[in-house]
Amino acid sequence: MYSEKVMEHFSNPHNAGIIENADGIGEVGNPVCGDMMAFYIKVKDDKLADVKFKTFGCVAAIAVSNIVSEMAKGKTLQEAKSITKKNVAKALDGLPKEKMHCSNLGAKALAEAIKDYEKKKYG
Amino acid sequence: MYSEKVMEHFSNPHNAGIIENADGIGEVGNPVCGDMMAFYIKVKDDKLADVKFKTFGCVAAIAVSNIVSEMAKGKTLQEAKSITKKNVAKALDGLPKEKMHCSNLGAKALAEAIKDYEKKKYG
Amino acid sequence: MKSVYMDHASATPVREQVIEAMLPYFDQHFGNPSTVYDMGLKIKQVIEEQRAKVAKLIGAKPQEIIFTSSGAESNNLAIKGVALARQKKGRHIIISAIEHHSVLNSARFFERMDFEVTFLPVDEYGLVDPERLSRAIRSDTILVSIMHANNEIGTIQPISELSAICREKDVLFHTDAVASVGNIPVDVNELNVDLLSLSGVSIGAPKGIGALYFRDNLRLMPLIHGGIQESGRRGGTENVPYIVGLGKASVLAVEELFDKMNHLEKLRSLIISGVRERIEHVKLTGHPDKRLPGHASFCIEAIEGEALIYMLNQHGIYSNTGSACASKALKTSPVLVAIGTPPDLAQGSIVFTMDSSNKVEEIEYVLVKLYLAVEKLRSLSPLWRSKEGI
Amino acid sequence: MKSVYMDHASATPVREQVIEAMLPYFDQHFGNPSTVYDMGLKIKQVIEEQRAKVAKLIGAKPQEIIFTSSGAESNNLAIKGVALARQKKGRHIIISAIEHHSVLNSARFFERMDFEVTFLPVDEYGLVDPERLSRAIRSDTILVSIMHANNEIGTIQPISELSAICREKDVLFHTDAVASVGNIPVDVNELNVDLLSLSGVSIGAPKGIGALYFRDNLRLMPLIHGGIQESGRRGGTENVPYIVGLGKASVLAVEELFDKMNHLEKLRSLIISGVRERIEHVKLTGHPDKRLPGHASFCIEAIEGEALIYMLNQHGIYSNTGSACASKALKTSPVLVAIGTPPDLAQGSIVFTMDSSNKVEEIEYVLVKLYLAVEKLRSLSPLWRSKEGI
Ligand SMILES: Cc1ncc(COP(=O)(O)O)c(C=O)c1O
Ligand SMILES: Cc1ncc(COP(=O)(O)O)c(C=O)c1O
Repeated sequence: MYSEKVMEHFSNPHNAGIIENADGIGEVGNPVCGDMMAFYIKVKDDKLADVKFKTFGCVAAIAVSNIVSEMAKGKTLQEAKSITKKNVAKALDGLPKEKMHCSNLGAKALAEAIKDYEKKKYG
Repeated sequence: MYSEKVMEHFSNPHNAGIIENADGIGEVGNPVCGDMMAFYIKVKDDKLADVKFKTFGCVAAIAVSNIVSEMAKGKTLQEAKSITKKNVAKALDGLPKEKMHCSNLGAKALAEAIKDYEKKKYG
Repeated sequence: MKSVYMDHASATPVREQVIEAMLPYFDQHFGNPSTVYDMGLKIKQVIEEQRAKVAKLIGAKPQEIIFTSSGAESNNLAIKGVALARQKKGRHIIISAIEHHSVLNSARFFERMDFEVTFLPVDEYGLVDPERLSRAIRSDTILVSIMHANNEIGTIQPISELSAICREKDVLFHTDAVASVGNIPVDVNELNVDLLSLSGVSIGAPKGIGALYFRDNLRLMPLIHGGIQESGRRGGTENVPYIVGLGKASVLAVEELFDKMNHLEKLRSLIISGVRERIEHVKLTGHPDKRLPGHASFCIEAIEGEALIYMLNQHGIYSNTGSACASKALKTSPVLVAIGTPPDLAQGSIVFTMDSSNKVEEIEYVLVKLYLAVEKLRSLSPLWRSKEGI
Repeated sequence: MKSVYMDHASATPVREQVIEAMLPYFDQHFGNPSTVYDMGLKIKQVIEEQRAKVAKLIGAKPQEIIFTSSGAESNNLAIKGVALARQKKGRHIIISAIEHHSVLNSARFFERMDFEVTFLPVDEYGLVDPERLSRAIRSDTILVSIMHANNEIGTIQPISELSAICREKDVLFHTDAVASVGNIPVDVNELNVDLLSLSGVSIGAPKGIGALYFRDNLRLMPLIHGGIQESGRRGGTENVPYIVGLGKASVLAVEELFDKMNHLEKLRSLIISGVRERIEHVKLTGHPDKRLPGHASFCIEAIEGEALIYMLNQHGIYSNTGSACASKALKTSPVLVAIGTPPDLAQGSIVFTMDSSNKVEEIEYVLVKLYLAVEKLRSLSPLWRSKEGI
């Protein structure tokens, strides 16, 4: 069902964790719906210096969280905003149809964290 | 399905044949119904000196014909008349339920032949 | 004792390569294909591979194949699944008079559910007349089911001609191809059918596995409701070993078809000409040319089929009959009735069905034993006496 | 890598003795049991012997057993066969809220055919309340179907108590015993049921064979119409090898039942107490005592079941889950919903089902790996963070 890439990210989600005093936090989903993701970002020079996450969910949700954090790290905020459901799934060598919403969730959680950061900064 | 006894009588129906100038002939069944038997008898001193048959029909019909002829041979006419569907089936170590009508047919053909003889004799 | 099996329409031995293919799925790769862990996923994958193989056998797409537990189930699913899904459109079904029990009794079932069923007569060879089919179709006709080849008389119907009529009138067409698949070319697009049944029984896979082809996206009410197996179209844990067996048998059937046909046509003509030469008062049942390559069926006058079968069986020969006496209900085969066989002649029915494993020498053996058996039974028969004019 | 299979409710490996028993029926005794020659008759005889073995497994008479292609087919035949045969008497059916899909969706099918279906709720342990059943029965109720043991939570229903209520009110009672047969004593007379489904899947016979018990002479509309097979109650050439397999597995199940139960109860208590001791915030699902001997099911807080299964699978452990994420439709198991499990807790569902082949050492291994997997997933979980009060 899952690609090797998915299994790799699921088995070693090295960006999992939280960032104390994060510059932005984005939380999406809720446990009642089955998946929940929280993204934490550290911003430096308009770039994502660090990205971490906590995820409650299936294999896909965890793999998506990790690859989104990888894809985002080092990118400018603007660049990071262009991470979409589609390129997340592609980076994982595909996801089962019924799991596509997970990749959406990951992109959304990151976007929320950026939004949180921007809101704090620009009010 | 069939007992060994049935198969024996089917494989070696030694009384099959016709009796030229038979004293009585009984024919029952018809090919449209699936079975047809003709019994020929020779009577001597009120006893069945010889019994032969021709049968168009299944394994059971042929085996029944042969055993009926065996059972009848040497018997008095009166004794022969008491040959029934049940004791024919019993003599064959049983018959499948749906084949019981065959044993009836055998007893009936014999009875018809005796009747034919008696009619000729007593008018 | 020599053993010559000539009843392949009733059952075929499972082929060695098929058994070998199935074995690992009993106790090694035994998982449930609906599970999400490695073993389940691998087995799910295996099932999809088999689906592609069965699809290829009949020129279909993999997603157009449902695995079932038998040809009978495929036929039931086709008739009932379509009738229930389309009952709002109409409640009229047409089948031929010589369909397999599983089609016939499925149709009868709907008669009791306020459907109307037309039973199309056939000619003396067992052929359905396209003209007649055309006239039988009404505005409320939803389904026509006519078998590809008949297992009792071997006749092959002009399916593409019949299905074209239905296609034009927007009526679905199902064909029971259990007897034809593996014996002649069967291609759902050439036949132009919407549904097609096949079974493992006739292609060296086990009894207890079948498949239904249904044209992409056709709506079908499940016969066996359950979970998500077979895309929700058939419940029950998948019979993985037999699915693998059917897949393997399908591949072999494709590879071997033309050699097999050549071989069987030779055997068939040997047996038909042999019987004609050696035995008088015999009728070939079914069509002389439009018939299955390995199928030779006769009615032999003045004798009865069950007795004949037993006598041949004593010489190791396995054959079949449509005689009334050989059926539990003591009824003549409806197929023989439908082609107009008189009841006394129908009693003398005998059917030989062959496959690749049968040999020329076997046919000679069968002809000799058949001749002797017929002679013996005729010597017992009061009907033969009259034929001979004694 | 070590492999510990703990998902026997999904599939069991076919037992060696069962495979051996089946093998000769693929290519040696391969005939069609409906044929009248020696081979066919012998095979017919073999089928009847197996029928007696399966009957004995559940205390029935041989003529009360129909062979089917699966537990799902047995369930469909029971529900549809009775509903169609009795529809003149009434059009109301009662089933529990935790039935297998094959029962549930058969009942739903009749809802669309103008039947009414009552779905009986269950308590937090999954038990049906006899009082409630009694109140649900109406004058037009024709059938009640309540499963013997549930495959997802292991709960065993008080069937004889429930069936007594139905008997009194002249309503037929069916039980799906697929999960219980071979794991606990199952006797149709003690259970006092009219129909009972079982499957090869759960007793070391292959997937693709099942049986339905129906009380002597009960009227039943066939699900698969066909010829005279199974006394006219199920068409299709008999799956002889699997019937032989089911017969063999039945004999073994009878012989081994009490040893198996003892062994499984030990394993079950090891796993349940082990999980309770080592993992906090865990709920046992199903009944604490009235449960299948080899069945241990839990909901683990703050993690998701599919992820857990994959993580265990990486250590060779096979288990199941009712989590929404593990289902194609992304729906939480209806059983977990019916026993009132909150959706977030239901996500953490994990099910271990064992059989005789499982060993004490395996349980220890599973407990260690489970602990580590839960720890890891919780370390990733934003919900656990809050539980820990960080
Ligand atoms: C309780 C229950 N009923 C019915 C079935 C269906 O049995 P089968 O898979 O043989 O169709 C299962 C399957 O595992 C089951 O657990
Ligand atoms: C023409 C035809 N249709 C259907 C079937 C039923 O197939 P199965 O025995 O697999 O149910 C048969 C069986 O031999 C058949 O000959």
